[in-house]
Amino acid sequence: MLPIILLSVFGIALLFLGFAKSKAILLPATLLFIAIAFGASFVDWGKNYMYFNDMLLSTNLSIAFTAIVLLSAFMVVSLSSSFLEDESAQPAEYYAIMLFSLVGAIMMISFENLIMLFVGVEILSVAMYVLTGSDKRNLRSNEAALKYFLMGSFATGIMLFGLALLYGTSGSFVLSDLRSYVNGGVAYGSPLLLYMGLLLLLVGILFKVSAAPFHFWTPDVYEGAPTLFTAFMSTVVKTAGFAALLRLLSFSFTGIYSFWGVILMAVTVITLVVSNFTAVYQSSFKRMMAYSSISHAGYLLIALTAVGQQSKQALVFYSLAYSVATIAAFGVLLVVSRHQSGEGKPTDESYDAFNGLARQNPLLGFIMTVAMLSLAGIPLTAGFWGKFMVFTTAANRGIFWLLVVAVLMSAVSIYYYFRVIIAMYLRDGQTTAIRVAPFYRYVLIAATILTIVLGILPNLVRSLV
Amino acid sequence: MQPTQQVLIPEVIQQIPLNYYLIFSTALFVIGIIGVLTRRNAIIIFMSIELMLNAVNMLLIAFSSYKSDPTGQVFVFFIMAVAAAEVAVGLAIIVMIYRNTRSIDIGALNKLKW
Amino acid sequence: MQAELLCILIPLLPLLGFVANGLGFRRVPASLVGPLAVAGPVLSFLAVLSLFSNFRAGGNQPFKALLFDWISVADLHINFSFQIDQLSLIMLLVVTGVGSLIHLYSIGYMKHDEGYGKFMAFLNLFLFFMLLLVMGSNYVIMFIGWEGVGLCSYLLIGFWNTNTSYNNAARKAFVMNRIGDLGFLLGIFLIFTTFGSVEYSDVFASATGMTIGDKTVLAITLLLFVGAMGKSAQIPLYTWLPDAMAGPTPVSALIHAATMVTAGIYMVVRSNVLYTLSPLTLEIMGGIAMATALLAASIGLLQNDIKKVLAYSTVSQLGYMFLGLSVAAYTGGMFHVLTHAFFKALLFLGAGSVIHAMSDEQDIRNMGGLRKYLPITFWTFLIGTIAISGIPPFAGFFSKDEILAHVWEHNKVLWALGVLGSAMTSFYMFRLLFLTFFGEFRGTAEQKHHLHESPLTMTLPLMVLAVLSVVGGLLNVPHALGGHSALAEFMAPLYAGSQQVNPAAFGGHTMGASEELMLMGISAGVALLSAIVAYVMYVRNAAVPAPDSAERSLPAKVVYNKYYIDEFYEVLIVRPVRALGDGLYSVGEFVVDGVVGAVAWLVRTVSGQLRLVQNGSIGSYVFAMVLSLALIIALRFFINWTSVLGYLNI
Amino acid sequence: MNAAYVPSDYLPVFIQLILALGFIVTTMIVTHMVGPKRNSQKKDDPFECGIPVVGDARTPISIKYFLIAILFVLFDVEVIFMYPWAVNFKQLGVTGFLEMILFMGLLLSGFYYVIRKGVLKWE
Repeated sequence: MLPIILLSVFGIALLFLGFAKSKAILLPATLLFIAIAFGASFVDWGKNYMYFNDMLLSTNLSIAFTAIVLLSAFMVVSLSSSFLEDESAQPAEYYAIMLFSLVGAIMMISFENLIMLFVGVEILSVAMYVLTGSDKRNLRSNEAALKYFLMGSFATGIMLFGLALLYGTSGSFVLSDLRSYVNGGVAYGSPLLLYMGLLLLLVGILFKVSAAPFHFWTPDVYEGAPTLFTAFMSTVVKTAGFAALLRLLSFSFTGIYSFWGVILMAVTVITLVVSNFTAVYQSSFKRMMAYSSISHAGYLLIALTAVGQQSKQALVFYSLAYSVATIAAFGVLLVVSRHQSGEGKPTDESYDAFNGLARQNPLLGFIMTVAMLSLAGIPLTAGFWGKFMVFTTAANRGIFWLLVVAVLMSAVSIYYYFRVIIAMYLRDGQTTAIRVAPFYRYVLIAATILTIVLGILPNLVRSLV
Repeated sequence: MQPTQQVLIPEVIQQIPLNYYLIFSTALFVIGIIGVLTRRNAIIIFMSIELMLNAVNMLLIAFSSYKSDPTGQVFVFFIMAVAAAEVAVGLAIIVMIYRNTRSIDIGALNKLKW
Repeated sequence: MQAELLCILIPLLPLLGFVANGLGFRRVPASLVGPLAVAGPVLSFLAVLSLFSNFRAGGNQPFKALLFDWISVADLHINFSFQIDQLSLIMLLVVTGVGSLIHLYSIGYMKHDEGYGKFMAFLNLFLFFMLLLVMGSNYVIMFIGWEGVGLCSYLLIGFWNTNTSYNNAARKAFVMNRIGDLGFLLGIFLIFTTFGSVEYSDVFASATGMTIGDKTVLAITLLLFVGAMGKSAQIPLYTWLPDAMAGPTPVSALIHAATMVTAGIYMVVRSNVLYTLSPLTLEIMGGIAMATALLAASIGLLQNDIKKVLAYSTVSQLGYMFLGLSVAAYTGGMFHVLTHAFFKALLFLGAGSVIHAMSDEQDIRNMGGLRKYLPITFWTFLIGTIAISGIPPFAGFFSKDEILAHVWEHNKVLWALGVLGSAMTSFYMFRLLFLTFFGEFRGTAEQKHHLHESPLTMTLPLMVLAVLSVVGGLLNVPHALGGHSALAEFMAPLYAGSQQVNPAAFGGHTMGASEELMLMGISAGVALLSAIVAYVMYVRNAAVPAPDSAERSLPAKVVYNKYYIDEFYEVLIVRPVRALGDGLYSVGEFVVDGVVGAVAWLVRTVSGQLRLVQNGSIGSYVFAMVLSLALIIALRFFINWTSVLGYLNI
Repeated sequence: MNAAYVPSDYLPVFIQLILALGFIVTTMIVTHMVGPKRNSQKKDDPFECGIPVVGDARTPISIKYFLIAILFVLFDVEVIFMYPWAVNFKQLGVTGFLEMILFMGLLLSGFYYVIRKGVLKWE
């Protein structure tokens, strides 16, 4: 649990570092902080410890998710060099908020008590509301922030009501108590309250991970938010949300699988179908990525639907593969759109922005291509194994019809992922050579290499979990 | 349930049946939802959400009393603190929007769509 | 140990070539690109040869080279290992051997192209994936190779990416392949759940304990066959292959004739135990294969694009291969894969040489008389044509005959249809040959001036392949002709499992040598007759197919021609066949593509409608959320789901 | 013990409700009745030092007000954590005291940050 403490302290420290004359120190400091927290998260490796009066539980699984979240954050932060050029931005605050939100994410990942789940969700969400609206003069950013905020609080309310009902029926917020309550048959209280409570709680978290039909905020918010924070949201929040769902469902509520299994299946199917179909029509790359993020929530949900020992590893692997590829894609989008505004063109986040990109910028083209291939699940990229493992969980459970839907939808997804590749390689555009800062480039290259290496040697991650 | 805790909670509270609280809170919660659904003013929507949260608080305290278990009340503290943080951020966002558009009508905010 | 090292080297060498040329694109000097790219395939060919001789010396013992534990999650274990046995060795020989020749050819063919280095790199990458496909010891590695070759094929078809229609062809190929891949993927999952493993040895070992006609095996084999349909261009997923001719000619030769498209046949032969367990699948396969073979052949009769003719011929020959598999003549299918790789690669490369000489002209109506200008190309093309037509003693005769003989035992009607197809094959191939190389030159003066024989890097592969096309048939000379079916003997251990589950399907030859000789005589005679008809029509009468703009009525010189046989032929055969061909062509183009197009349209329309739900208003979003919540509650608490769950098998 | 409430038990609540409402209503009515009323057009106009009205009555309020209000909400609410702490002060002992010091320290660092940001500068 060291990372929680460290990140909180580092966050406060960053706030005060912001008063320093030179802003240049902020980025390396933040990266250093995250790296330290990353290292510190492995202190508890191999042990199952309870922390903070049994409020949090550290297991290898939680550490793996923590590591993914921290890695994603590290990569996103390292893509943030443009902050320092923009005068109206307040980098110290942004970085501090990101660190605080990571605390929330880690709480969601390793909660043992539902109070911690709630506090974690809120820390993460409130931080995201702020970051979404951080482009204060931009009406789209404003609108996105308000939408996210209102709908997010609404979802929080629903989740809280569920928590209250669970408490009312079981008399405890502790996961192991809930587990024995669920498994011991319904000793006292009412099963209706239990079911309603679980349902509402699920809806609250499903909202956060943007599963349909609770996904409506996602495209608008992702589109309106500054691209960097979109990358942050679509990776960190999603990973943490799924870790929380996994912990809840695979530990406490396995006893009533018959209740939530079918709900989750329905949600999965709706998520997959709606997101993949809608993504086809998008003309904005950023908005497509929002739908892509929803669709990946769908694939991740498959592993939850078929919950079992294998789901854990599948979820870890998939989250990692998805996060790395998504950040690489957003990283390229950031460079390209900044380059355009640098040239005095209006910022364009549609597919057209990538037209002819690969001619003058083979490296960026290659990075984007690998990211898209991974998201589409083409072999020898990490995304393929992610999908493969997730699908295997479903096959193991014998949920074949779900598998068929998922496989069909992944075929649809090829269409919109390949549009980017086609635009980059086959269309004509006036994109000139883009100068990319060395560190930025290294991060993108590292993400690409990670994607390919995991595609060739997927067992690397497994040996970690 | 430990007997020592039972002393902490006055028995008189338990004289109103728990179901009443349940129904009352649910009603309050649903009123909040309806408020969110029907209003167009961002502040009022936000107030409705606060109403939902308070319905939850109410429910938690009732359960807590009936189970003679203080955890529920502790949770209420957390909810209140977090709600305060939400209020702060929410108001800031609403003020920001008002400054930019001179309106807090959510109906006008649909530039992001499709 | 040494064998394992060889196993690693075989796919690794082309990959290294890809890395060198791919990363060094525009940096590697042009003179080095070729040697770099050819070195990989040639060296792996040598490695394969050494592996093969070891294998023969070691008494044909199949072995598995376990490289590492690839992925193991809970009860999912997949090894990265290579299966070396008779089947993979044959495929390896074909892939690396023919692959090396085509790489060599590409140096001459693509040298002046702007993207020369990129092209060679992609070609190397393709070879890498293809080697993975055939060497892998489990379905997952096969699938990875399967997807990988699809991707490379996509990249190479769209290689001249400035042309929009080429891009569309590339996308069409990819989409159709994906449809097939989905079936394959689902099949793999079903295999995994049924047998608990995806390793060939485990799967086939447990499959031998099953009964014939098992429902699960039926589903598995059908799903796998859907994959094969996509990759090996069978009805209804065949229309991508003719369009794929947009790619450079060496690509057509390597990917769309010799190697990738035969992956489906390889997969079926590999899974022969499963297919033998499911006779129904084999029946379906037989029907589809026959229909494909006839349809493609009849379309080929009227094509005027030199590469299109060859493409339809490939589809049709693939149909023959599946036809062989469907009657459990697995060796026959593989044998045809082998010989087809030789002569079809030869024909494509020859066509490439012609196109090269004609300054990128592909219409045979503008060719003619090239015999004098391109002697080597002509002679090798002639050999290829004879081989594919099934005229003894060239390679195609033996392999096609083996298939037809098995079909005869199985079903006489299918055999008759097969012979009909074979007649059409012979006709359109000779028509192609005569129109291209005989008669007067019909192109422009400029083209005529430019005509030249191709350089040695291009003609050398032609000559090697020509030799192989002549003698390739000797690998498996049937007993009836005094041979001893060497290939069949060699491959027999592969079918041990099949024989165990269904001895009846491997009853051995029941027909006598005289019956077999008669069949051979008939098919060879028919092929020869078609060739003669083609000769009469296109050389003696010098008929030239009408340009596209002319009306479809018969050209005057054909109507007034004095040969009774021609008129007879016109009225009784050409017209119906032409009508049939046109009709079938439209079926292919409009129905299949229409269905694909309709699905795409549907997706887009649904997408367009769905996105309108996202109307930007918070109120409606929240309303949708509350509504779905209410729906869930209503469905969950007011409907009894126990029965539904039971139905869904959960 | 668990005898249910009878309606008469709600009487005190009801009476308090009526009293509260009654007080508000009474004051509103009384103020209207007690004061003299002289209406004229001039008087009903918005009036500002004899200068004719310009612009909107709702002048933009300085953002400072909002900031301070928001900060008040934030810091004010933290008090709720001190009640249970104070009640259990003895049982929690030194550890509890240190923990509260840590908590207050965090709050104060936030306060210091606010001051450094110049939010409370009243210019």
